[in-house]
Amino acid sequence: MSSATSNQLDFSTAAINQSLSKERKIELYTQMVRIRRFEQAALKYYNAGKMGGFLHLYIGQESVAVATISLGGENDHFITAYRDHGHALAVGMGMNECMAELFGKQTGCSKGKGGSMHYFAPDKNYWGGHGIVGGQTPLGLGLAYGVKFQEKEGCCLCYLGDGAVNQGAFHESLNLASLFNIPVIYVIENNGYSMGTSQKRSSAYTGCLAQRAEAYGMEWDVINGSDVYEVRAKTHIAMERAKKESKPTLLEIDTYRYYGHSVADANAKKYRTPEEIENYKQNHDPIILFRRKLIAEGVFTEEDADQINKAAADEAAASVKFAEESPAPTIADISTDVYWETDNQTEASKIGRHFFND
Amino acid sequence: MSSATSNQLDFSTAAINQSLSKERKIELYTQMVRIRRFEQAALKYYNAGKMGGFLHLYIGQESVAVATISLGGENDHFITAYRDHGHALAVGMGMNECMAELFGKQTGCSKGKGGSMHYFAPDKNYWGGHGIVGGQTPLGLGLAYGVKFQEKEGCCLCYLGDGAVNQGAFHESLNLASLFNIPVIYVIENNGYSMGTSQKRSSAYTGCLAQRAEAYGMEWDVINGSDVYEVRAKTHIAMERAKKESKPTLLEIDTYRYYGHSVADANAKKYRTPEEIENYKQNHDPIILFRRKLIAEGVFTEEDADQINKAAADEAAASVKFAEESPAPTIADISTDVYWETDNQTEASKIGRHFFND
Amino acid sequence: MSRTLSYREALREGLDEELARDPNVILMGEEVAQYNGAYKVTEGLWKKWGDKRVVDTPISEAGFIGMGIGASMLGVRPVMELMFWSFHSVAFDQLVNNAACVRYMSGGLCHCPIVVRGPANGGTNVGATHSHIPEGLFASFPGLKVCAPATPADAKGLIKAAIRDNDPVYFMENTLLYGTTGEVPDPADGDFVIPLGLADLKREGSDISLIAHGRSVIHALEAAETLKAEHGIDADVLDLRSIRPLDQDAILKSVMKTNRVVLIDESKGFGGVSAMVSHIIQENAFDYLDAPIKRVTTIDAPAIYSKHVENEQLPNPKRIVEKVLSIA
Amino acid sequence: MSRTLSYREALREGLDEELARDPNVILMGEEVAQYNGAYKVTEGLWKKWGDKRVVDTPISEAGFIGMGIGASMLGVRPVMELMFWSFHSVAFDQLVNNAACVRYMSGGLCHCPIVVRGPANGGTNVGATHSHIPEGLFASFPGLKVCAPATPADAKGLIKAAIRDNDPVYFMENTLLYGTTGEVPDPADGDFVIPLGLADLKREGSDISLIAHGRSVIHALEAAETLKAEHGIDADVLDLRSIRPLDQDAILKSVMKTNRVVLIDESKGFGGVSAMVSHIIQENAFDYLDAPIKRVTTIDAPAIYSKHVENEQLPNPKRIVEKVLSIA
Ligand SMILES: Cc1ncc(C[n+]2csc(CCOP(=O)(O)OP(=O)(O)O)c2C)c(N)n1
Ligand SMILES: Cc1ncc(C[n+]2csc(CCOP(=O)(O)OP(=O)(O)O)c2C)c(N)n1
Ligand SMILES: [Mg+2]
Ligand SMILES: [Mg+2]
Repeated sequence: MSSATSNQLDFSTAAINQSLSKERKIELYTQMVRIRRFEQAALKYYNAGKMGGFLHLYIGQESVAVATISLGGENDHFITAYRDHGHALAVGMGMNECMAELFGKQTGCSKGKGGSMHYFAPDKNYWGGHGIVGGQTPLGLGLAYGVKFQEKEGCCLCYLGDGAVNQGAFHESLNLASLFNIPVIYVIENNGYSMGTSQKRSSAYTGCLAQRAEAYGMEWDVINGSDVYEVRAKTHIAMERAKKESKPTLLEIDTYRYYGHSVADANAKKYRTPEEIENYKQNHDPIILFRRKLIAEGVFTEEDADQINKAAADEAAASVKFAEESPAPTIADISTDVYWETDNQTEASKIGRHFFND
Repeated sequence: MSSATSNQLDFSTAAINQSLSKERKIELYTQMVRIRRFEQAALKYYNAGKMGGFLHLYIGQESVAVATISLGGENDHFITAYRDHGHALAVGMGMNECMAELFGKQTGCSKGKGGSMHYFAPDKNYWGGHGIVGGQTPLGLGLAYGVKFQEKEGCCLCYLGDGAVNQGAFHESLNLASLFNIPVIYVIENNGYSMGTSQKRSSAYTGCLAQRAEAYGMEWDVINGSDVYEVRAKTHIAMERAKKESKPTLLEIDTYRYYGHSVADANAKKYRTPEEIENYKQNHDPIILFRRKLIAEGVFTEEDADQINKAAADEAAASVKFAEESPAPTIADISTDVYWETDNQTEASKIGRHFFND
Repeated sequence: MSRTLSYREALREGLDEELARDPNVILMGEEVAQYNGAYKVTEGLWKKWGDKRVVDTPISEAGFIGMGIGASMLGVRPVMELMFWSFHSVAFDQLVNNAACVRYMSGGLCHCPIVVRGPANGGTNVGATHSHIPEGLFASFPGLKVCAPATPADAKGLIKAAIRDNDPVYFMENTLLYGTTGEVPDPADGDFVIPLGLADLKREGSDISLIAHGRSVIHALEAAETLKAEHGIDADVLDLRSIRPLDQDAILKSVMKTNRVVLIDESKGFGGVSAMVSHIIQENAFDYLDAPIKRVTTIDAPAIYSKHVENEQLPNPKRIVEKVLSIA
Repeated sequence: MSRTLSYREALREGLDEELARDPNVILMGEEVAQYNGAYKVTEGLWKKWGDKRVVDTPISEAGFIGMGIGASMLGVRPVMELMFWSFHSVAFDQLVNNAACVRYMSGGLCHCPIVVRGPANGGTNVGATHSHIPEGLFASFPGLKVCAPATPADAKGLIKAAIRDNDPVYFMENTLLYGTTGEVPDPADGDFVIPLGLADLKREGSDISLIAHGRSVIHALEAAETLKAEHGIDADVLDLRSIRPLDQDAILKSVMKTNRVVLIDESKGFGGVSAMVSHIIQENAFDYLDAPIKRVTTIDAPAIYSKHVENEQLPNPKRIVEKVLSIA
């Protein structure tokens, strides 16, 4: 049976990282920074009352989405839970449509219908954004099933939290994935907490959460999420397994969220010590660490990095402006996007009453 | 982490079996025989059109219910799925009320309301009889939770099939059991098939199904179900763990059903070879094997055993007569046993409309 | 030309034709392939179409239904069998959130062309957990479509429409109808598809409207004959066939003609399709009603096992006749 | 004597009193203990009552709700929080089969005195999957009881009745009401319990009946004031409070007085509590109705996220007034 890959000290030497051009490396850095700046802007305007509902920030976890998604090709698909802004930007969605979605505007990626938890971009192989904990895990399986059915060499990366592993649907998905040899990779983004509950208080396990894969005869691995190179190197192995052998993998990426569960989480500093949070920010921040590495590698200078930061902040500010100026959905908009057939005014849509409004 | 107990050759020497009196041994044999005769009678009358719905026969698996339940004390509880006649008789339910239930009569253990899949006897710590695959597994957890909450030294044995292990609720239960140290013992009665699907076609696993327990840091074991002594010896270890350490266990007992999934299963001989079925009947039948052992031990003679068989057959025939002669529920009976409050005509039951009949 | 087929055969023919028409159509569920289906609806299809098109699953309804939904977003067109529709309870989240809402929450970017089918009925002595009647339940979720055919021809015509529909369609069959027979058009005479949303007036009368779906239609037809023969009451029998979309025009047309209505619904008394149809009628044909709208529903308790009374718990021709006589 | 409490505080006081009254009562759910509850309903109770009585669970709704049901059969009295009632979708089997049917299927031998509680509402910009309105859904299952209080006093009185009830009671709160305040009797004046099944006439009028439950009651009261002030229409506002058992007498009494009805219900248009109440009224007060029964429901689509229009999708005073004017 599988076990964690040996702990290589420097993952930058892995072939998949060696093959990265300077430009690609800068791009990875830029994407992480863009996610952070985007969310900092979102937080500011959330607190200013510009958007409603939940806002689950990804800040601290940026390396996971960016590094894993950087490995994706034409037939690789992505799906995650409600903490979905990072993945969205990493697959190439624009800040404008993402910010406008938070503001509940017509120009939002989901036309203001989905909100923070429900970003989608099927044209970029990004299938959401899902609010029910664990509910996306069978969907991820299905996307990978579809890739295989269509006889394409591809896979699906399906992300979930450390709390989501205790949902029944996830277990059913693991069994199906292994039994049917589905090219799905489940990525547990282990930030140590499900809301205010630590991993130890929510899960029983041997060794680590990913090791649960053994129950299904499935390969697994554990990854240090603060190292972009490590995430890429180890995820690449899983993706190759999916594509070449059509076999699933369960990955666990250790990471951390700096803010509360959502912005509404008033307890964020009660169930975690300030020292714990500070330690992560100082010593494990994926952006700081990658920046340091790229400077050491001579990929860019401090000034280049600062410039990237500034550009990202400007882009975020512009997206806020775009969102603010965009029109809100109308009452009539409430009733579209319910049925494909009625949206497309097909023959079928004209027969029988589809909507039951008083 | 735990692993299968070493394969002792003769489990009769285990202390828990050594302590069995002659009378208790004969009782165990008698109970297995009574289950078989009861079900043979039920099958006959099912085929004669005397009862409706499903009839899931336990024939071939008798040792599992009888040997495990024989270990039960005052604070030990039992709950199973729809293949529930064996457990019912083993906990001490009478053939009459069980047969009458199949016949859909008022005198049935569930007044003809539950049917074959829903036998209950809370006074004997038997909590059903449940039709939704895997649905009983959180209930079993709850019974054990209750025992612990009430600070009694006891446990719950919760039975399920090899197909049921792939239901999400079971996985959630395993995690909760281990996390909360609940004295529950899950007993997978592995008869090799879920309807027409073999274990290999329904489950991915390493080693065996019980080994999935490792995912939750839970103890597990595998048991040869055709040996009453082995079932008792190994289940006893798990029950002691539950009672003394308040720790759950996942047991897998290898067994076999001779008939189809239910009597309506027309394919029973298609997905399994006749040789496979015959081999079990000849070489693994728990009743034949135990009978042989008891004769070798000098506990009883061939004639005694035959006498037990005959008495069980007579008892079954009498239960059929009882069932046939019992009254059917009335239309008014349909509406009782819905609410405790209305059944007990409490004050609460007199306020507001409870039933919505036209 | 038409042939006499059983409801089961008609369904199977519909599935087979759709498997032939579109290589993206797949059948999936517990025991649908090698076992030929728990109720033999899919008999022979695995042999004919092979492992890729007809797929057996473990007992993991949430997992495999969700898998079908995910695959459908990529263009696969899964037709998933629930061995009993009652088992929706373990897959409910996938059925009402992922399938029903993914289009909406993505602002129309994703869609989900799946069919979930299987028997949804009481009357087979299998007790409460196996006898749920979920048509009304699922029809209450915008984003979903629901139909419930009563005859072999409707079963075939509607399953084909359901598979071609680009929205999730929950297709409710009936164990007690699988063996019933009826005329079904010959495939040689052309593709036979019945659109969703079209009710069928299965009997014409002028005195009262009996409105039903699924097996209750059969009961209503039988009751109508008794009413005619024994009481001189001539009933319209309207088969809704499809619950959502709902043929409101046909409902109102019948009621405006007869001015009296009995709704027959296997649901329990609180809610169900019939409560909704009742509300629609009184709202839209208030002045046409000469008597309160009455219903015949399942006696309001979990489904009893005993076959001695289960038929009494369910709507049946006798109860329909009595109800009609109470207002006619 | 009474004090002004928030709905949240009133609930908490009710829970606290029941924890004190009966040592078998336990609270259980995600974040209910150490975190003090996602919506702070259980704040302070873990500290006061400790690990045995107030229990945090993992995100395993099917598992822990089923666990509560099992424990209840043995005499424990679990009060389980669903962080959102919307998460019923992943525990549906436990909720509608095990809790609702175990008494029946055992011929009355088992019973299940559990309460499942949590917020069940739209209006908080959390989108389709988190905004389900399941009162009607669960009330349709015989064996279950459902209530949905609108005021702090009702919340306290009903939660205490629910906990003492020996049947499963599904208790639907409302995020948007938690912070609202109202008079609640002082515990010093005696045990304050409101029986299930009793509606409350929250405003008396003679021209039209506005019948609602949950937050819609608040909207109806506001609409009633507008109707009076601007249109001289005097409305009865009946708060159902409890959906099952249902206070049919109070409903009919109001309708027979006013002869006109608007039902307000956060459900989507197909079904819901209001479709059932509509059917009951027309069946039992047919001759008293001067106009069709109208409803104000949530616009029939999954819940939209955008706060710019979400309030328009839901029933609100403006929509109620318009509907009343259409028939008054
Ligand atoms: C079925 C379900 N139960 C509960 C919730 C409420 N909830 C949303 S996120 C969350 C915590 C999830 O934690 P984790 O899986 O670790 O992901 P993270 O938030 O850390 O990214 C909870 C309890 C939900 N959305 N769905
Ligand atoms: C949720 C659910 N899905 C499907 C079924 C139909 N069903 C009943 S028993 C069964 C097979 C179960 O096999 P297993 O767990 O091995 O138990 P066994 O019958 O062998 O005792 C199936 C598919 C059901 N009752 N519940
Ligand atoms: Mg987490
Ligand atoms: Mg089995």
